[in-house]
Amino acid sequence: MNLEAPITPDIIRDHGLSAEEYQRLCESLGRTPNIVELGIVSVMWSEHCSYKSSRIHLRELPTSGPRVLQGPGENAGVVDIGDGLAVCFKMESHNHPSFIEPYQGAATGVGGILRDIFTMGARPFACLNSLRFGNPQHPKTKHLVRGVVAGIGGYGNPMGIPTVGGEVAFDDCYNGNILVNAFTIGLLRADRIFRGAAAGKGNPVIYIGSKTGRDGIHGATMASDAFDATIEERRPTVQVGDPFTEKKLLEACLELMAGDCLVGIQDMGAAGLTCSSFEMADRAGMGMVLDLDRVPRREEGMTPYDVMLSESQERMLLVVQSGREAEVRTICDKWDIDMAVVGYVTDDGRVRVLDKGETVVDMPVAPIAGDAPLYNRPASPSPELTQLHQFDPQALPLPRDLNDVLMKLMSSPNLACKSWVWEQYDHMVMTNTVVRPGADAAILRVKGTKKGIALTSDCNSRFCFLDPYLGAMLAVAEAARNISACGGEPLAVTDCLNFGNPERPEVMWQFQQAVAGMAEACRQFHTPIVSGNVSFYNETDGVGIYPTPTIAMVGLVPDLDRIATPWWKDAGDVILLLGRNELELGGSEYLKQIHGQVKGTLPHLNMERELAVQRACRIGITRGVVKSAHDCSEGGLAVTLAECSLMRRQGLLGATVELSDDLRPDALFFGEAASRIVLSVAPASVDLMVTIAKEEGAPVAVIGKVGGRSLVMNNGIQVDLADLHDAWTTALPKLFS
Amino acid sequence: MKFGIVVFPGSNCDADCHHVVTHVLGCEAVALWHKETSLQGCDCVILPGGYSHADYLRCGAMAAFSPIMTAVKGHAAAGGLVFGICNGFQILTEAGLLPGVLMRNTSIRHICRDVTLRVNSNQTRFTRLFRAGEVLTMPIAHNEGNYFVERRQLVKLEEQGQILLRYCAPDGELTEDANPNGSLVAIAGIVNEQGNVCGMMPHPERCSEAIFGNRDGKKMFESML
Amino acid sequence: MLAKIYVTLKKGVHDPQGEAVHHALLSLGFRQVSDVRIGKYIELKLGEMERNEAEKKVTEMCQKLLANTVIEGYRFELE
Amino acid sequence: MLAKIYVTLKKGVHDPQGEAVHHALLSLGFRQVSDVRIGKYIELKLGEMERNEAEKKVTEMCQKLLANTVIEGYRFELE
Ligand SMILES: Nc1ncnc2c1ncn2[C@@H]1O[C@H](COP(=O)(O)OP(=O)(O)O)[C@@H](O)[C@H]1O
Ligand SMILES: [Mg+2]
Repeated sequence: MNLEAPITPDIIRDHGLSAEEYQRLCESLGRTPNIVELGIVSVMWSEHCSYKSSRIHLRELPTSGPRVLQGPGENAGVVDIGDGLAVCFKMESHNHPSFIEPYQGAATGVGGILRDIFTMGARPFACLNSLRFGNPQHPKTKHLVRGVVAGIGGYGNPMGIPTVGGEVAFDDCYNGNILVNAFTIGLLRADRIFRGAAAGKGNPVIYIGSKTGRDGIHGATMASDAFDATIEERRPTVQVGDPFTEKKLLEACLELMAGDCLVGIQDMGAAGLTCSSFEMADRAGMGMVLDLDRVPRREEGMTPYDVMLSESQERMLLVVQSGREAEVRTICDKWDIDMAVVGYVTDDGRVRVLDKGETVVDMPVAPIAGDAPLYNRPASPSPELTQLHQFDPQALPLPRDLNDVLMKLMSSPNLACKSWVWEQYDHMVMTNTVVRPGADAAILRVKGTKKGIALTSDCNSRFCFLDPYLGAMLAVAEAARNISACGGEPLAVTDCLNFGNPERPEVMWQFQQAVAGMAEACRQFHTPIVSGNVSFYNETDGVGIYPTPTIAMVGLVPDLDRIATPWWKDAGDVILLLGRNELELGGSEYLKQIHGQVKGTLPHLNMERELAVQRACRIGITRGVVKSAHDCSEGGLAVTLAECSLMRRQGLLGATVELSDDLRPDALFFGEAASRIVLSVAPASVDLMVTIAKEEGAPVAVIGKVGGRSLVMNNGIQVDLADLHDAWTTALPKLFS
Repeated sequence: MKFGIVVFPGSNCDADCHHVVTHVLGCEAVALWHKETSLQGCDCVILPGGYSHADYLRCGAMAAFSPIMTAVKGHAAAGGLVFGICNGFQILTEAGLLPGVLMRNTSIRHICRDVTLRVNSNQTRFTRLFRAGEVLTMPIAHNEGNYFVERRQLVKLEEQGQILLRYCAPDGELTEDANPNGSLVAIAGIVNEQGNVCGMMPHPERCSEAIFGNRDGKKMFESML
Repeated sequence: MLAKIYVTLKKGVHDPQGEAVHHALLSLGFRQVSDVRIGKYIELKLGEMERNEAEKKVTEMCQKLLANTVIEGYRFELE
Repeated sequence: MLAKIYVTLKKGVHDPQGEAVHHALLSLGFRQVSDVRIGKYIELKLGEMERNEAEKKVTEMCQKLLANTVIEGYRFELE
């Protein structure tokens, strides 16, 4: 590796740095960088690590609250759940790698988010995954769907952490850019949070986990090859996940954390050793010396550039109290994982890296890690939007056969039953899964308490395309409604903001609007955003995805004896609707699937009503009145009622519903007005439920009765449940098996 | 009764079994690390589910050589109880304590869901609290649960009542649709000739508590007490 | 020395993975395929040793760990 | 016609499975083993056809389905 070689403009460009950024780097170094240093900065200042286009906007997010023990800034957020316990969670994207190699991309995405959680000292206890694929008919989709789903299971299952929920949706806009967002939540003692600070001058820096190979070194590596002709030809290799090592790493870390020798810990995720060393030093305001000769390696002939930038998985960087290295060694030996003391903490605020005795990196920490470039990129809406909002629902032709419409919707890939996906995930291991995938939110018990944790992830990206501000608000509202519908109290949020190219003003505008909408909604629900992730550049050939700000919400169930599930319980029960049916067809699944249009304005969101509906539902559940509750969203009321009839494990049970609203039947059945929850209660409890709703200020109506083997709605719909069930459950297997 | 739960690297249902044995059955349980050689005086050894050694090469192949397995074999030979669940079943076949092998599911996908099972034989230490022919519900979660054994062996298993559980439809019928993974004659669990070593793919520890609305698994554990 | 080991399912043992791949090939339009069997191909690097010695060692490894001789057969080449 | 296909991980691609098997062989006492890589060995039976034609078809099958060409390479023999 030739460190003397001059850094040409081509090399700078290949490392993704602008001329100004390079200038800035030279100034903070007081000289020109060598190639290793340039490589380091190229990842530290990448969009992915530095959040340079998003940071300004993310500052608007509400991130604190009485229960927040750790907000954004660490590997994951931590929220107090009482009883001396806390939950730690985050969501992260692995979109681009999953498109290149779906199995390994998705698998390593899960591996990465798991490490973020156990780095904090938490034992992961559940995962969610939010997936977006292109049109099922697109030639690549089948391969991608199969690979991603198998990869998520292929990592989470061996880890023994249940994958209990998530989303899968399909749209042409994802043909060239799929989304794979993985969420993990862990449980820890509220007074035992570990953080990623390299504190204490002289403390040893220890590397544990897998050996380092040339995995995932970013494309810029190619450029550096020119400097050393002796190195065999390299290709940017795909990262391969190893859940076996990760499982051992998890157990070893938690065992280590049970003791008191650990000062700081961080996983080596994106940009591996580089990111972890700089960030850990930065958090403590310290420096670090690393000796690369000590780094366990899988391959021969690796340069310092390779070692610093490798994204080999299943590795951790620790700082422990001086003199206690042996404790770490004992535990790593027990679990058969590599361990090496690779450096020590300094107080000079610099990261210095040695290779074969030679200093190959000598850089100040703060300017590289903390004060990365920050951009306030131009933002303006696409002019096309105004046109898209021009939409007159009354001009829409009314389909002749609404049964047919319901069948079509129920078997459409976005609304079809997703069991084909979640059956590939072990969703029961750890024996906490009280409500399994398929319901509005999954519920996990917290052993040793009466409490449960409710989890959901939501985002309607078509909505966000038509109106990113309101779309993001509706995503938060839906997530909260899902939590409330199962009896949980919305607690806190993590997000994954998937957008196109931020250098396009219309994308930046979408981003800014979505963040603002999300912030506003989270303030209203008192659900602080404690962690999250931004994924930009989801664009191919100039075509970006719909803005997709995925919201994952965590709820607290105070008493597991008081929860609700979506399916009907007994024939003869009475069906109620909390909320109000309205003429809302803009952006709906019905409009897209049946009329082939993506148009209109979004369902309006009356926050006061939304909050009242959710409160009423929760109270109904905690008082033991509600026998089933189901949020009404994509596909509207008809789809919601159909799901209540079909999800029941003990066999199908139908419903007869009579609605008196003065609306076009398609809007009544399939419109997606917000703030609605369908309940069923025993006949004797109807009055009590109505009273609760009125007290809370939630609109309520008795709309029907549970029973029979078909779903009947007014004079418009009458379908046999067996047919409906068949259409709903076989749709995905038909497409992807 | 004292249970020993073996922990291989990659085991992941060890804590679940521990929870059921201690909190649900109220029995004593110790964890047995795979590198150890003593069973610490336990009466029943559980080989829990999971992915010992990540199921690399073949499920259970590497675990079968763990030091603790020598002790487990000795325990089995002396008539002690050995109970392998899911990966534990796979390990028992690899270790030669049970006949046959568990191959990839015919769908080539991981399957996690409830299945219904028919109690084929209730004349064993593991099923004595059930009625013969009783239909149970239990979750499965595996990639490789497709039981295969040579013809000769199968006849023996059948004749000697070693087949404990078979996948069936909710009404107890043995239909092709009810077989989730392609197992030979829908075998979900077997015992050895002596009747003290049991392996099964479904997870009784996941259906042993009221909160899951199903306690069929608990009865299985209680049979052993 | 390099050992190239082939582990294959014995005749008569049914091969779910092979069947699934066969099915997939047919549906991709490869009608000519009449059977698919999937096995393992393992490469071992061994230190310097006598050929005889290597043969003995590799046989032992296959018997003990690399193949499940109830259902699998194996063969190998040394280079 | 019989096609024997060898699918192996490309050089430099991490092979956790090989590593784990290596570790297991070492702990079984096979100290001579210095590296293990694990791939697939696939046998395809093809109907009667020209060698040329078969080569083309098998290449296509490998590219499309049998190998994951992002991380795996393949070679085959026809018999
Ligand atoms: N959209 C967001 N909302 C809230 N916090 C965010 C968001 N994006 C990133 N963050 C926070 O910024 C920090 C850096 O995130 P990230 O770079 O994804 O972590 P990692 O280094 O583990 O990849 C984290 O604390 C994360 O929680
Ligand atoms: Mg992190």
